[in-house]
Amino acid sequence: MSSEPTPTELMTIAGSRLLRDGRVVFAGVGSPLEASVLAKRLHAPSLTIVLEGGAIDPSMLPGRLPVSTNEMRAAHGASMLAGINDLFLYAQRGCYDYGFIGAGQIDRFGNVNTSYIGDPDSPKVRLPGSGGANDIVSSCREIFIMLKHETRRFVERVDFVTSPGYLDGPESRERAGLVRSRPVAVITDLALFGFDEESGRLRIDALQPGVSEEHVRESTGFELLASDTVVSLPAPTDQELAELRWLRDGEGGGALPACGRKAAAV
Amino acid sequence: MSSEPTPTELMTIAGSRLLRDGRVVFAGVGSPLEASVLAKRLHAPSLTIVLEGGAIDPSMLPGRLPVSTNEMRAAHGASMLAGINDLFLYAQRGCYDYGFIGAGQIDRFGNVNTSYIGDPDSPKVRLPGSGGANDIVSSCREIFIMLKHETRRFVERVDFVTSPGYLDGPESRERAGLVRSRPVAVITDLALFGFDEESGRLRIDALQPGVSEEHVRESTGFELLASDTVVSLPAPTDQELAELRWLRDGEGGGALPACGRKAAAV
Amino acid sequence: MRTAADKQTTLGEAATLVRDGDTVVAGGCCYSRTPWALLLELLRAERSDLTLGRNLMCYESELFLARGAATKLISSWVGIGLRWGIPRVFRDFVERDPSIYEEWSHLSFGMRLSAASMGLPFLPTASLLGSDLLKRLPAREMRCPFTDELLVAVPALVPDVALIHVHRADVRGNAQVEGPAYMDLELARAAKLVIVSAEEIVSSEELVRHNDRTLIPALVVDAVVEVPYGAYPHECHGRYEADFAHFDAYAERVNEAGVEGVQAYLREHVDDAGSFAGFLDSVGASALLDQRRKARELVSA
Amino acid sequence: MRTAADKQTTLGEAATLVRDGDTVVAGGCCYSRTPWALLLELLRAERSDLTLGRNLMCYESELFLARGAATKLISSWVGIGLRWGIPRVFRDFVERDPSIYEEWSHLSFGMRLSAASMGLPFLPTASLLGSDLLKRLPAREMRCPFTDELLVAVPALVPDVALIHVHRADVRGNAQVEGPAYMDLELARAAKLVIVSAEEIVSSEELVRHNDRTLIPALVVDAVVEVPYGAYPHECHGRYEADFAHFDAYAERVNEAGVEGVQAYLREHVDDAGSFAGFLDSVGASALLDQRRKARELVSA
Repeated sequence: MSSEPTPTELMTIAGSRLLRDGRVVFAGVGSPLEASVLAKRLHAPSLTIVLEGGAIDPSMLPGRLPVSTNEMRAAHGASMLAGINDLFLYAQRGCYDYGFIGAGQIDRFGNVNTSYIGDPDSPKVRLPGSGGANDIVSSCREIFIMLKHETRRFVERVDFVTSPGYLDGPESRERAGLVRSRPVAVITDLALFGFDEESGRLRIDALQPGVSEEHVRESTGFELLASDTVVSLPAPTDQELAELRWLRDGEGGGALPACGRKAAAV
Repeated sequence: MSSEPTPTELMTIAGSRLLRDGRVVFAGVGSPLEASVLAKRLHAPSLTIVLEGGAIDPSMLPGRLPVSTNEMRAAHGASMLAGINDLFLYAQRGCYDYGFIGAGQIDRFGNVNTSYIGDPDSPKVRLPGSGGANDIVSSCREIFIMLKHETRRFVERVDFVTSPGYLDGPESRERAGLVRSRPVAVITDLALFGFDEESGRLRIDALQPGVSEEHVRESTGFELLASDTVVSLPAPTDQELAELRWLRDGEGGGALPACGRKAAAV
Repeated sequence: MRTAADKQTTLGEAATLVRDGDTVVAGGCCYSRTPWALLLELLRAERSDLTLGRNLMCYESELFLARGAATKLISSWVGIGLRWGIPRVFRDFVERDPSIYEEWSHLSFGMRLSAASMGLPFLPTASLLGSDLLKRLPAREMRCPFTDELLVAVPALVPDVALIHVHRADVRGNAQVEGPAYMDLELARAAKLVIVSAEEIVSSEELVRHNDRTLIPALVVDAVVEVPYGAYPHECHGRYEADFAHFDAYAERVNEAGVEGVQAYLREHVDDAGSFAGFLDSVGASALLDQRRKARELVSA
Repeated sequence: MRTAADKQTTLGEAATLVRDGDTVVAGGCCYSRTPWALLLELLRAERSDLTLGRNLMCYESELFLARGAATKLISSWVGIGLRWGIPRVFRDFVERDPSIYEEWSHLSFGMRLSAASMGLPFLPTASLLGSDLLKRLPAREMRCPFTDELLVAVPALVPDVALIHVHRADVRGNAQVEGPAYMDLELARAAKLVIVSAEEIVSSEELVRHNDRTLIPALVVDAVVEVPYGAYPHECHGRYEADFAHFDAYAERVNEAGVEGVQAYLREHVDDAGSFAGFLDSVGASALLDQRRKARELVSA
C-alpha cells in the first residue's frame, strides 16, 4: 500500500491520464514531464515525448529526471537530439499533438502569465518568463496546462498575457491568428477543467478525489463554469503512485516488472 | 617542358590567378573548381573552397576531381559537410568572397543564360538550368564567370536571364535589389574581362598570350569596351600546367614536392 | 500513425502509399543518395500523373517522363553531369511543352521546402531578384517590414510524398546518414507522407547509442524499407560510388535512340528485372563490390 | 581574417576582442555548454555597457548585472531551474527598471538569430501572436503574401560577439559538439565576431576524419581557445554534469544577501581566483572528476 498522494502527485497523475498512446507531447520540465513519462510507462508506450532542449523521445533514468530541459539527463536515451529552433519548428509544422506546460498565473480564458505580476512598466514581481511556453501554446495542437490551485494564481484577468489561452474568447483568439492550436485542459490538484466551446471560459469537468465543487470555486478568483455532469476523478492507483515515486526518486523499482535495461530507463 | 596549353587550360589558369589567398570561393564544378583547387595548391594555401553539394574546404584527390558537386569525391577531406540550404545561406549571409561559375550564354552586361535558347515559351534548346548559379550571383560578393569564347555564346542580349549580371546597367541591378554582390570578371580562353563601372558593360582588360584584340572582337557578338591599357596575360608556367594536369589526371605527381598525405590530397 | 512502433514494409507496399497525381519529391542530390529503388518501384507500379520534384535532378527525370509516370517536373537543374551533356529526352519533352517544367534556382527551391518544414507558408530569399526565372514562377517580390529591403518571397512546397534513402534507420523510422545531408531533413519535415529506404535497419538501441547522428526523427516518417544498395547506380556516401559506366550506357542509348533508348532502359531494368533485387542481380555482384571498393578508398584516403 | 590558418589564442586575448557596448550572445542553453570561462573572462576584464543575450539565461545574467558589465539583457527566460526559484537579483534589477530586459519567446528569439544566420533582415513565425509580449517588442504582425495568413515578423539579431563552448575544435576554428547543438550554429553564423572555447584542440586531420560531425565551420570563427572544463560549473554533454552543489551555494548566498551575495561570488571566483585555471583549482580536482564520472554514467547507462 502506498502512502497518501500529495497534491502535486494528484495533479501529475490526473495529467498523465489525459495523454493518449501514439501521440507526440511537447512537455515542460517538472510536473508536465513527470506526467508524460508516467503515461508512457503505464498506458501509452508509443507516446513520443519531446523536450525544449532538443531531445526527441528520451528515456529518463528514474531518480535522475532533468531539472532543466536542456541537460544531459533530458537527452538520455533519446532517438534524436535536434537543435532548439528545429525542435520548436516541428511544433510550428504541426508535428506535435500536445503541448503540456506549467503556469504561474492563469485567468478564466486560460491565458497564462509567467512574466510580470502587476503593471509591466512598474512590476511588483518579475517572473522567469516565457521560455518556450508562448511557442508551445501557439503551435502545438492541443494545449494542457498544469498548476497548483491557489486563489492568487487563478485570476479574473492575468496581468500580462505571456502565453495566450482564448484571450477574450474563441473569436479573439482566431482574430489574433492563433489557428494552429487550442487550449484543451487545465489540470490542478483540485480539479480538471475544460474550456466552454462558445465562450472559451474555464469549465469544471471533474474533481480530484474528495474535493468539492464549492472548494474549487472558493480557491478560484473568478466565476467558473461547470459541466452538466461534474464527475469525480478516480483516485490514483497504487501502481500510478509507485511508478511516479520511482521515477522521481529512483527507489523502489516501480510497480511494473523489471526487464533488463528497459526497466532502468523509461 | 610541358606541352602547349589547351584553350581550357589557358582559361583555367588565368582564372586561378585571380583568386587571392585567405578568401572563400564558392566554385562550380568543372573549370571553376579546377581553377580554385589550382590556386589553393599554388599561391593561395588558405583559400577556402565551398561546393554546392555541401562540402566546405575539401581536399580533392588528383585524378578524382568530382564530376558533380554533391558526390563523395567533392566531400573528400572537407572540414565540414553542410546541408545544401545551409551551404547557400552562408552565401546569403555574406560569408563568401567569390562566386565562380560557368555559363552557357553571356551578354554585354554579364547576364548569364543557362535556361533557354530562343523564346522560353517555344524554346529552340532547353539547357540544364540554373542549379545554384542564380543564387551564387545574387549573394557572393565578387562574381567570376568562366566560359569558352565563342561568338554564339557572347550575345548582345541573352535570350533569358537565368543569373543576372548588370541587367541593363548598374542602376537596373541596384533597382532589382541585387545589392549583395557584383560581377567582377569574365575569363575566357581568349581574354580576361572586367566591367565598366559606369555602364556595367564588358570590358577587355587583358588578352590571352598570342591573342589579338581584333580576334576577341571578331569572336564576340556585341561591341566590347576595352581598358585604356589592354595587357597580355603571362603564359601559363610549366608549374601551373603540370599541377593542373596532375589534378585532372592524377598522373605525374605535380610540380611541387610531395610531402606525405598532404601531397595526395590538395 | 507516425508514432507506430514498427513501420517496416516492402518496396511494393511502400509504392502503394503513393497515389496517382501526387507531388513526389526525392531526396539526395543528382546522383548522390537518390532513393533509386523507391523511384523504380513507382515506375514498376505504373503510377501516373505525378509531379516529380528534386533540387538537382538526374536521369530519373527522363525515366518518369518517358514512362508517362510524371507529367510535370520541379527542379533547379536537370542532367547527369557536365560529362554527359544536356539530357536529350528532357530537352525534347520541355521543348515540345515548356509548361511541364518549373525552374527554380537551387536555393529558392530549397527555401520552399524549408518554409514547409518550418510550418510557414513562405520564406524570403535574396535569390531570383532581377532574373527572368522570377517572371515565370509563383514567387513574388516583397519588402522587409523592418528595413524595406527588396527580397523574394517563395511559397512553401508541401510535397504529398517524400522518398529518402539513408544509411541506417530503425523500424520506427528514425534515420541516420553519413556524409552530406543535402536537403533531406527539410524534405522529410515538409512532406505529408515520408517513405524512407535504408541500407540497413538497425535496432533502436543501436541507433540511440549515436542519437546525435539522427537526422530524421520517427515522428515525421510513415514507412521504412530495408534496401541494401538502394541508391544504386547512384552513390551512397562511404558505401558505394556512382556507377559512371552505367550512366555512360544509359547516355549512349539515349543519344542513339532518344526516348526509345529510355524505353529500352525501362524495359530492361524495371520490367524485365521484375524487382529491385532483380535489377541488382542483372548489375552483378562484382560491379556492386567494385563500386563499394572505390567508395572505401575515398573514405580512407 | 576568418580563413587564417591558426586562430588559437588565450582567454585573456580573446576578451580583448570584445568592446564595451557590444551585444554579446552566449551559446549553449541555460546551464548546458555555457561558455563560462569566456564569460568570466569578460567580467575579469571589466567590460561594461554590454547587452547580454541568450535563449535561456542562467545566473550569468546576475553576474553581469551585478558587476555592471551588462546594462541590458535579451532572453526568453532567466533562472537556474525550478529547484532554485525565481532569480532574486535579476528580479530586483528588472523590477527597478523593466526597460533593461527585453523578453522574447524561446522560438522568436531563435528566429531572430536564424534570420541573421540566413542573411535575412527578418523571418516570420507563428509565435507571439495575440500575446502581450508582442506589444512590447520590436516585432510586428505581417501577412503571408500568398495565403494572407497572419504571422509575426521578427527582426534579425546580429550580435557583435558570439561566445560558444564546444567539445573539439581545430586551430582554424572548425568546431564539433556532442549531444544537442542548442542554437549554437545559428548563433555562430549570425554574429559579427565568433569566439570559440573548446574542451580540446585537435589536429585538422583528426577533425576531418569526422567531417560530418562539424557543426561550425572555420569560415565564421575568429578566435579559438582551449579550455578544458570551460563550461564548468555548467555541464558539457558527455564530459561533466552541472554542479548543482555549486548552484545551491550560489543561490544560498543570493537568498541571504541579494546583490551582495553576487558580489561575494564574483570576488571569490572572478577576482581572487585570478584566472579560470585558478577558479578550477578552487573548485578542486575531486569535484571536477566527480562531475565527470556522473556524466559518463549518463552516457553509458
